[in-house]
Amino acid sequence: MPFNIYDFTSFTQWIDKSLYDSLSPLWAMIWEMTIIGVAFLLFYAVIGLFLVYAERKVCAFMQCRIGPNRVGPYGIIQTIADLFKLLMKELIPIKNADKFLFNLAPFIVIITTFLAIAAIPFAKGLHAIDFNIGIFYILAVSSMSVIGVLLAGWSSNNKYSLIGAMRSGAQIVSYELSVGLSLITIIVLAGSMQLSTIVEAQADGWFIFKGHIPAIIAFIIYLIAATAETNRGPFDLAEAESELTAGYHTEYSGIKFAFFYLAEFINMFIVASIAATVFWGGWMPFHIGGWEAFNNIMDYIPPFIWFFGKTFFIIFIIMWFKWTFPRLRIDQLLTLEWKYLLPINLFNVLLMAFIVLMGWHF
Amino acid sequence: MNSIINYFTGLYKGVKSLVIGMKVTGYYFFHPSEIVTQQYPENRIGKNTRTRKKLEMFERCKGEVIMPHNEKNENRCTGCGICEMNCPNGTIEVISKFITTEEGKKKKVLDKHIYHLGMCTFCGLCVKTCPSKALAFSTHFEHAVFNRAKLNKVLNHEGSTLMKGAE
Amino acid sequence: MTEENKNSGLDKEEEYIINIGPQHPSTHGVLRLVVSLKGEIVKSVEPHCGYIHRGIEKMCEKLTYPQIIHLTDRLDYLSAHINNEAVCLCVEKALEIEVPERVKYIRAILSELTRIQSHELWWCSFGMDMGATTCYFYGLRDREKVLDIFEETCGGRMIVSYNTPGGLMNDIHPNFQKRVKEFLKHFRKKLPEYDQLLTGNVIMQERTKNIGIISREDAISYGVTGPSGRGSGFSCDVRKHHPYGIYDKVDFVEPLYKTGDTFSRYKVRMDEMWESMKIIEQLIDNIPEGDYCAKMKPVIKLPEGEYYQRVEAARGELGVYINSRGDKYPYRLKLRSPNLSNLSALNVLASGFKIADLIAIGGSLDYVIPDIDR
Amino acid sequence: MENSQLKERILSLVPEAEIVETKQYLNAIIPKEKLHFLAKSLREAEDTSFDYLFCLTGLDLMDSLEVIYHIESTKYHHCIVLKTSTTDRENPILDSVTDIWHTADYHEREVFDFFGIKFNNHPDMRKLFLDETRIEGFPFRKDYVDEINIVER
Repeated sequence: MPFNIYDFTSFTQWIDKSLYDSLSPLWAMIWEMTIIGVAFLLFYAVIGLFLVYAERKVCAFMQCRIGPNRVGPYGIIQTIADLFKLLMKELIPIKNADKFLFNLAPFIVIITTFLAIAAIPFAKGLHAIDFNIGIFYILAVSSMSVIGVLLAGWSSNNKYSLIGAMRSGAQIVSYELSVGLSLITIIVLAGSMQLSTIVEAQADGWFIFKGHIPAIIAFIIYLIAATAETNRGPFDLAEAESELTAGYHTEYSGIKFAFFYLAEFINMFIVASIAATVFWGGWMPFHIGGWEAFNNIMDYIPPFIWFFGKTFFIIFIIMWFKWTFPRLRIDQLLTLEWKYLLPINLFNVLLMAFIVLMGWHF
Repeated sequence: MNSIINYFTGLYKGVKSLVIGMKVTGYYFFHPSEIVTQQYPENRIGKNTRTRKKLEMFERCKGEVIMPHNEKNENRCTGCGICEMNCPNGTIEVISKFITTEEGKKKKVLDKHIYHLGMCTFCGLCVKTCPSKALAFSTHFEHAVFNRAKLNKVLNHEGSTLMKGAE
Repeated sequence: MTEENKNSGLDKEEEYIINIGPQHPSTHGVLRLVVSLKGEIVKSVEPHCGYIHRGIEKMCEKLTYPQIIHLTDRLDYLSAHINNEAVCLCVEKALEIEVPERVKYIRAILSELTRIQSHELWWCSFGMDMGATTCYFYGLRDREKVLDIFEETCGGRMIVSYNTPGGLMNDIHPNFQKRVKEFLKHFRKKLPEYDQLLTGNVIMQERTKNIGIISREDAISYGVTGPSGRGSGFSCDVRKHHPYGIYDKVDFVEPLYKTGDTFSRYKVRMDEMWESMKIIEQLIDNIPEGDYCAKMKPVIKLPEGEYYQRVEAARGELGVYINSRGDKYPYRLKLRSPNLSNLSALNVLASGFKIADLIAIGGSLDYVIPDIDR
Repeated sequence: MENSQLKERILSLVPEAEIVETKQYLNAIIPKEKLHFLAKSLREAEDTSFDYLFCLTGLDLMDSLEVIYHIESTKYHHCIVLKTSTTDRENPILDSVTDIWHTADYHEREVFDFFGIKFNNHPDMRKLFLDETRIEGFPFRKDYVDEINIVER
């Protein structure tokens, strides 16, 4: 079966085994963690740079512009140049700010993204950790980033920042519900919270096709709520450039600002990859139950291409939202959640449970 | 019941309006031919740009005030000072001198026509009111310099004389 | 808390005061709004102006009438041509000279083009205030075409200085009519796109409907004119009620909305763009032959007396008051700027709504700060 | 209402008013004590209903300081011009019309800013444009001297 060409399980297990054979368990664990940490840091840098570039190009093309085009061919080195600019910028100390919290906030935001990305399977066997409560874990840690945002707003000693942070708090508390419930809909279908199991369960068809109507509704709700969770337009109330100048990160400069900026893009990547994993089969190729020949051809396409293809498609949709819609007002934001998304979502969970009970799913 | 209908029609209309909006941006995303960006300064030579369009200024573009000279280094300025009088900002200074002509008459001619580009508001009154049509606008528009003194220009060329018949 | 805030009664304990401006992305210039908040809700707004006060009225007292024209460009720089026209009309009225028909036609066409480009820029920045950044680029893309027409004929893009007492600086460019027609054809296609992108959008509608309401009586009392006044049902179009130039001969509708909220102000401007296109279409093919400037004396001296001219600028009624002592300089020149009066209603409009609404209301009033400060 | 009728109306309300007819508007020069009364009467009377103050101008006539009110009725579209003046240059005080037309608020502040005319009963008589700490005097008065910023040519 060609499937095994791209099976990383043996590869990762070999590293694991060789480390444990040659070193004491403690040192082996430390080495493993270091390798994974370095790998993720490199991945962060690459994905961050790529997403910033992609966002700028996507928005430019939507706005009849060219976008970055000066540094390197088609401006591909532009984001690297920007990175160096941010690294070299002065870290402006703020008068009367709570220094400790002010400096802590960007790290909290970036560390929560680190925690969340650990559970995501990039290909078969290629994930840092495979919990049996994977989705639950991701939901728990990704909502912690709001603490960083709140701290940033509170400690900056700036009124705009404080308003931005409070908005962000209200927003994430509400939209966390929708994200959770829309994922629960799929958990009902999959019967497991372990991400690897969820992906394996989609081998004969992705959940968005298997669960048909309720899965599609859940996907749309997840997309909206995830956009809100990452504080991106049209839900960028916490930043709200035209109202609060830059919201919670008004006072940040240099690398600390870069952390917030990077965290926004990594968060977007994480939510998109969760959507890809849960609804679109993650690294699982496009399979149709019973069509063996077709499935075999699809298997030749490497799983990480499937994974990143799906993720970037969802990221493109989120960007498309941002560059089309006006920003919501805070009360509209809450109305949307409590009046539309939550009731529909609750009904949707019931519907899914009913469909699963009756066996109407594929 | 009515409110339930309103709830769902509102939902439907809202989603529809959002999709219509996304169609517009989506159209432009997939039609790069609609891009209107002109790449300056590459477009000055018409190379290395997307559209290959050469930057051409309109002939009436008010770039800066110049004094046209012909190939014999002659201009049409008589040094009358009407442009100086008409300038609202004191942009123009006309310095004239008296020379003795061949017939032995004393005559007022232009010595220096000083133009402070940094103060000019491009109202066009000097060009319009000049009785001998000595001034004109050029389409040159790149005035950025590092020193403000460089914006003070002398419009008449070195050693230029009055064109015959310009009076 | 500063001394200043204490005087203005903004020092109550439960209030949270933020300064929006002088440098802020959505004040469209250097305007400072002292906003007192309770949570997200705006309790009161107090505009502080004067950050770019240049004393244009005082400067005019030392300038001759043709020289004044170029300063009026710098009032409301988005309706520069209309401001020029206002002063020219006032001078022509004082001198009792009749400008050639051709001049009237060209002035009207250019005024309407100015109105279109001004409203286009308003639409961009309104979208930007609402958070829809893409609007900005679509609006600017189409505005660029109008600016090209201006540049070809007048020589300037924004700061046109094309009018002069008695007529125009020079005749229209031979390409003028062709280009205007091209633009109209292009813009008739693009304007519905604006509606699809922003007007119909449910978020935008929810954010603007029933927000920032000013009644007709209040609008009149506060002197809110132009599209902002017409959004409240205040029929204040000077072109209709006190026609000048060629406007008594063209057929157009003054869009009026009753509600007086942000959305109706928005709609008035969108409708005005259509109406302006209608006016241009009526005039563009019928520009009569003739001189582009009436015969004027080299030095213009106005007879002693007071003269007042009202025109409809893109943002409302622009008035020019000239008090002449028979000199070549005006004794006093007052410019009644539409934006100052519109701004004075901001507190009434925004109190009780949210910060986001304040920004949207500010966007719908469409103030241009140099016109407020002068 | 025709100009002649308006003239009669003004004279019946304020007999000491001086009416000057120009080509454009009917000008009524009113003593400063009567201005507020006249403005209020013209605003409130049904057949005049001057509800729209479209311009408020300050003017320095060297011997006196004048304020000019251009008012219009949005119902009948007739306009008149009211003028009032004070000879006191040290501490000029006039009556505010803010309670009649709200727009007068900012315009009167502007006049105070540039001419130093104070208005009685104005809700918020502060300078609108100029910075009190930096600019002394009233720049639009004809006798204002500023040797640094005003260059005489």
